[in-house]
Amino acid sequence: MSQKSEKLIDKKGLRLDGRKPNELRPIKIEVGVLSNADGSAYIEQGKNKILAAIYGPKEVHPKHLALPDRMILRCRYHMAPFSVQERKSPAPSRREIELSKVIREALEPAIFLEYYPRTAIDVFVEVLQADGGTRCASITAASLALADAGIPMKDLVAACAAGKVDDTIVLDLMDTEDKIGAADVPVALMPNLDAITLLQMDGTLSLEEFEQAVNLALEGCRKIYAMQKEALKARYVNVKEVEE
Amino acid sequence: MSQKSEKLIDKKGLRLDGRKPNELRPIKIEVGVLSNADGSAYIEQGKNKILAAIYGPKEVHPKHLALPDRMILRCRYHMAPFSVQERKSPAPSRREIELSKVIREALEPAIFLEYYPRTAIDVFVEVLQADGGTRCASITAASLALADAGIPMKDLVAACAAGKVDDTIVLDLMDTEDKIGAADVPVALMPNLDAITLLQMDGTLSLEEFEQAVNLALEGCRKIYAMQKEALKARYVNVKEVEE
Amino acid sequence: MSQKSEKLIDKKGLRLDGRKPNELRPIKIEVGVLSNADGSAYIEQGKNKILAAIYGPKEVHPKHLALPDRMILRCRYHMAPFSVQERKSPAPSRREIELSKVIREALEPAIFLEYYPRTAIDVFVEVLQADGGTRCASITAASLALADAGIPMKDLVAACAAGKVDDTIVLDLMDTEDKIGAADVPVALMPNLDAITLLQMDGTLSLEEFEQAVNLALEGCRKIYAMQKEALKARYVNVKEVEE
Amino acid sequence: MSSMITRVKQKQIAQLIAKGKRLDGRALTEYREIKVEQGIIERAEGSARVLLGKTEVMVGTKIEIGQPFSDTPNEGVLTVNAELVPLASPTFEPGPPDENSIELARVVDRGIRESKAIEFDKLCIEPGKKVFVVFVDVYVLNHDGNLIDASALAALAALLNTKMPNYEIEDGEVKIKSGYTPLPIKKHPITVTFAKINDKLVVDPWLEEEQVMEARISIATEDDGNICAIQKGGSGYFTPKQVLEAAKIAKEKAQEIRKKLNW
Amino acid sequence: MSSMITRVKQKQIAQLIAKGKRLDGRALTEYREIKVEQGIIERAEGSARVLLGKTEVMVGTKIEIGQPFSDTPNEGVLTVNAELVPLASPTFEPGPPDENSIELARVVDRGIRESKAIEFDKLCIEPGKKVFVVFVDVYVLNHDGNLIDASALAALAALLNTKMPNYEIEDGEVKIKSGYTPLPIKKHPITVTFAKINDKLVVDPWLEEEQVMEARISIATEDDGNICAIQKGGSGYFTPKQVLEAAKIAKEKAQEIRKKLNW
Amino acid sequence: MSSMITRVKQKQIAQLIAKGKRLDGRALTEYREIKVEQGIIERAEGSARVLLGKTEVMVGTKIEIGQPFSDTPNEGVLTVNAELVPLASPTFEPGPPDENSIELARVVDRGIRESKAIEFDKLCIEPGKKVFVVFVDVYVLNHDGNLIDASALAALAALLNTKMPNYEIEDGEVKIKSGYTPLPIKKHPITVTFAKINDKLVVDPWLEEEQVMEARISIATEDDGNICAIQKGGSGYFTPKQVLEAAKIAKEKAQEIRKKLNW
Repeated sequence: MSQKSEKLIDKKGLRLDGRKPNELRPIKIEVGVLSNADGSAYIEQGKNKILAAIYGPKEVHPKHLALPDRMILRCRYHMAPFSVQERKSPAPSRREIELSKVIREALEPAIFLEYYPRTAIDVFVEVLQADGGTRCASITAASLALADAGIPMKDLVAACAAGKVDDTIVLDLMDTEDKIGAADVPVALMPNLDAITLLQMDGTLSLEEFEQAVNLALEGCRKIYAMQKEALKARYVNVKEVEE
Repeated sequence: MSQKSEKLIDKKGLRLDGRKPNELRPIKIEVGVLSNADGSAYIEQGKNKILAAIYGPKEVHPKHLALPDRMILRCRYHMAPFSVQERKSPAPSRREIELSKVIREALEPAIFLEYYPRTAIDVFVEVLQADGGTRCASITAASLALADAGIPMKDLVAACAAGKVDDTIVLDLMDTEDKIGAADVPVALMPNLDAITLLQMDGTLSLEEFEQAVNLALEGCRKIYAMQKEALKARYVNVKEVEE
Repeated sequence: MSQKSEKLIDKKGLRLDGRKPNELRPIKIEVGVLSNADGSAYIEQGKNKILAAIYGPKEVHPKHLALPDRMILRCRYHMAPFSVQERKSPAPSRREIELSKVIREALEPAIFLEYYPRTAIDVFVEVLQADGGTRCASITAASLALADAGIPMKDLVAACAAGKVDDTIVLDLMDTEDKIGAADVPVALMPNLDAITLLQMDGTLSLEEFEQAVNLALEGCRKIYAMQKEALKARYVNVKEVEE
Repeated sequence: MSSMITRVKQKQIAQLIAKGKRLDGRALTEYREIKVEQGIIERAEGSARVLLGKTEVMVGTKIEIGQPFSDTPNEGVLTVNAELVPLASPTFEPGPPDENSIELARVVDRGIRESKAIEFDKLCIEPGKKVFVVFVDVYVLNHDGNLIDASALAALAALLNTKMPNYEIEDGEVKIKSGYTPLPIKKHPITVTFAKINDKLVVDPWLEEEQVMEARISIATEDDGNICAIQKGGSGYFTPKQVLEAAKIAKEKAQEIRKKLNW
Repeated sequence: MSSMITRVKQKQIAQLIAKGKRLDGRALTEYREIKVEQGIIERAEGSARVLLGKTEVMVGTKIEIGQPFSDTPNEGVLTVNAELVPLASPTFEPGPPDENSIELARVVDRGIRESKAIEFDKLCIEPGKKVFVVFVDVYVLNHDGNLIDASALAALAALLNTKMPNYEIEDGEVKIKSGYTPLPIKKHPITVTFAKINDKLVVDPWLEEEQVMEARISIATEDDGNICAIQKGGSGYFTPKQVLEAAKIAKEKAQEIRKKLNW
Repeated sequence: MSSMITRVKQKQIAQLIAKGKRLDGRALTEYREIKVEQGIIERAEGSARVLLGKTEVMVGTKIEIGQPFSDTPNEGVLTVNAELVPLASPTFEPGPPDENSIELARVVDRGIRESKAIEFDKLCIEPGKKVFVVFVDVYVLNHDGNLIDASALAALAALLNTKMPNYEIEDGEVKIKSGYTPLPIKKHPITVTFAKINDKLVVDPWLEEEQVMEARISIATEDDGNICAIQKGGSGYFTPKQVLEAAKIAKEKAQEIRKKLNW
């Protein structure tokens, strides 16, 4: 986050890509896209293109890592070398390791972990193209992949960032807004439980601005939640059609 | 493989080191050269100097990697840092990892793997000096080391490359021919079974040239096979002499 | 070790920091400084600042590494990135790996390893600031940490280097003397058993000089031994006061 | 699938092949359906996605300015990397490249390099000092068999879709200008892989066939039918006759694929 | 401690907190005793040791000359690293940084970076070529809970204690001169961490509280009360109301700490 | 060998030594047969193979042009590496160097470096910028005990066999010319290792003696008898008297070896 002279909001109050401050980018979600995974989902949000897959529940190796009273959730967030402007080494960066952890902790509250003791679930996220807000889009997709895998869940997790660019609180920052805007607040929500499962912030916000940003992000999460449910419905219809 | 203006075949049809096109380099083979290994062999082929050692059959750790119905063959092809013109880092390169795999797959068809279920055999190859064709010489030596270790085998594996330099199909390419010639076709053969267990190619060959090259390489393999049997015989005589 | 023109001993026979040749640097030792470790000690020797901690005896993982008749001693000597002039990468260097080994082998003779078969003890040494002679100071501290952890021991191990600077045999070399002096001889001693458990040397010494250096180092070890016992006594008094 | 059902199925696959048939109804030398999409990752200099039946591979290319190798000071550099990312198969694990992904990358590399598909001399900016480096990243997204052919095809499709930045040299410094030039590609090497099952050769093995195959051979041929790369894999063997037969079929199938894709 | 005693104690901690009390007698928003020592490592350009109850963290800073990032050619570089060295806790293992130490380093980094605590433009020696690189090494020596607040505080204390070498440029080469200048610090970001236990928020959780907490939230605020960094952790959640409540308390507690330390 | 036979044999070794005898018939201060071959790897700048009984070590040297260390701008650089390759012993494992191979490399390095065996100032090409870097790669091919002495001897033999390329400086660039100059070696440090078994010292322990030894001490001496490096190893101890006795014997044995090899 660093403030530069570039204008991110024009005179009409519109953003670089023509969106209004409280508008989401175009989102496309598909569930059940990979034949090998136990569950999978694909999301496009702006130019973000992200795949999430679930393998499990399965046995834990080595065995002494298994937990007697709950399932272990593991998560790997990973970016393709060609997903960003300068080629990224395929070895996990410190950023990817941190994001793997916060994404896992954003999904954990949604899962009935105690249903499958001594097992593990793997969440694999691959960012094929990155355009700002990949952690949120990853959570949105991974939560659908978990549902597709039939993992018992308390609710879906929907995620979306809000932030501040040019003194305006805006929803769903794209790459340029993320990089030269004043603040970014990614949030993940289980809408039915009003439970925030991911919250980070960088940049600078007053308490009042922070409250506005959180509320706008929560609104975004709820809109995305509706799209998640649509995508799941489409998947079931598809499956049914194939089976018939 | 890249074609350059250097002449690799002179007017008399002889190669840089004076060999005829279908002539092998001088080969020296010795079996049973290391006291600690369960089996070992040493080969010099041109300026190649290569040691192969076998350890096993032995227990597999961790145990869940063992196979209930067969032995596991493991192979490490490794080059000494001083074996090549520019010092090679001792950490395994991608090339060494690929060659370890293809050498293992060239040896596997020769071994009665089902005789020792739940065990493993290690094949360790150390290239002390490299001069082109090390993968073939490694297979030739490793197959003798397996025999020296008393591993039950269907046949020995003999290996040799053929290729194309200056529009001529030649046998057993040395380093310079390998680097600036037009094509290289390494082949491994179990002569008694007429079974090709390794085949690779790089460069460019027409279908007809390819057929010629394969046939020439197979001829080379058969000559090397004769030398392998001589070396084994010499080893048994030696052992007998020592024991008497 | 490289001899340069700098004078390390002045006309009065005093060293750069004003010490006489056979004089130790100021030493401060404290036992039981960390609440989580099973035993711990802190030493300042000149500008060296070193922490040692003991965890164990504890179970060995994986189990097949445990020894049926004795305890395993493990040791990690590690330097903080800010402990030396140029920032040190936190990954263990080859020097740190060697020192971890010699420190472990300097401590092992002092421990009744057979008292706790199938277990392991970890010795962790962190050099917070380095000023020459860290391996000796680490042994002095680690041996106290072992005692603090209640590990049964034959004797404490006290360690100190001697060496040669400007043709003079001197005790307890500091960083500059170590780097530009003529020789360095670190020694570790179990004083009650007259047993040398660490001995290394680099530089150049005649046999006679070597004998002098070893004897001076042993004298230094005995002085440090007295301080170790004081520090242990202070710890017990402290503990008693706390408990009363 | 339980291992008993697996074994019954494997037996069935092998028995069918002995009769010249395959479980999924294909002829022995028939490919699964091939779909190629190009230009799907805008961030990359080139990209393509290939579907070979259910096998799915994505390739992205990146172009950077770097140093040439000392023995080819006038040529650009090619770097091929393959990732068997764990979402593609229950048998893939996170971590540094293993022997399978390294072999895959090197086989794809060999086909492109040995056929001289890229005109490397046109990638030189300043001889001995600055050249374009082409990174080809193979990303396997779903593994249903025959990763080699799918990856080689996706790599070629991505290269054909790759654009190099325009530049000029000003005061000895390289300045990137606006606009792009297509990466100069002059050959179209196509790799055809055979599995040996029950002593017969089948083209484009899917996953269940790979699980029963004795050995594998991959043969890359150029537009003119010349062979430019071969890789045998697996723990079985081929007879000399099988090898020559495979080479002939590989040449034909590659021509078919080139024709279908208009390359 | 046996796991049964542990469970009894954990239950007790949770029950007390429900009543607004804590096992160690603190109020819910009360910190443990904070001790800060600066300048303890002479070899380092700056250093500090922070005790937060029994939690002990040492930070050393190093300054080297290096290259700026290409997108900020006129600014110095900050590199934060954290080591959870195994002498600090039976749960820390030797080896490369794991996700916990990486998260710790990145959260400490974020507080300093986002608040623009360091005047990075004053660390530029030659635009685009040479700048001062500030290494902040966080060294956890004893882990009794709330490593984030202790580490962030120790990092700030060490930076306030850091001196940059004086230099001049002679014939295009940087010459280090004698004497030092303090590192220019203009903000004092303070991070305040909350644990959620039994649906209540408690400030500065110690180890036993961390073992029962459902989730954790860390909020860094600047001298003027603005928020500059947040990190939620743990496998539980917060309600929107709790988040806003935490932000308000974090601002107050940070001011208290700044006042106590005269920053 | 079963562990019971091993134990009986180990007891026997220890009891014999108490009587001043060794299982293989040697006197306590007698070396096994030493064979040294030089110049066996043409690709290397220098090479040697040493047999110490059945222990076999090969050393190759490589010379490259590189940068000097900043504190010795006028001196060449020495880098010693040791590989305990798994074909040499059932106890060696593939993988990055472990503590044993690192210690071996560092002990070999210390003997060469501390004796100033190589005239490093003659390896300087351009002060502060370009010097020759000497890589000494120790390759253990068969491990039958006393790797330190065999490796140190092989390293010295390889260095004595090493040739540096001739060069001239043209327009500030180093040009390699034809012809070679021997690497300038002025000292012949020889390392002598003792095992302590049953409280006695034996020289050049073989593998079975190493398995029963309490401790190990290696002492390198120069041509003039001065000591230049020492390393104690193993989990036992030495008395001060034993240490001084070992130093005296090491000096004598090293002279014997130098004489035998005409160095």
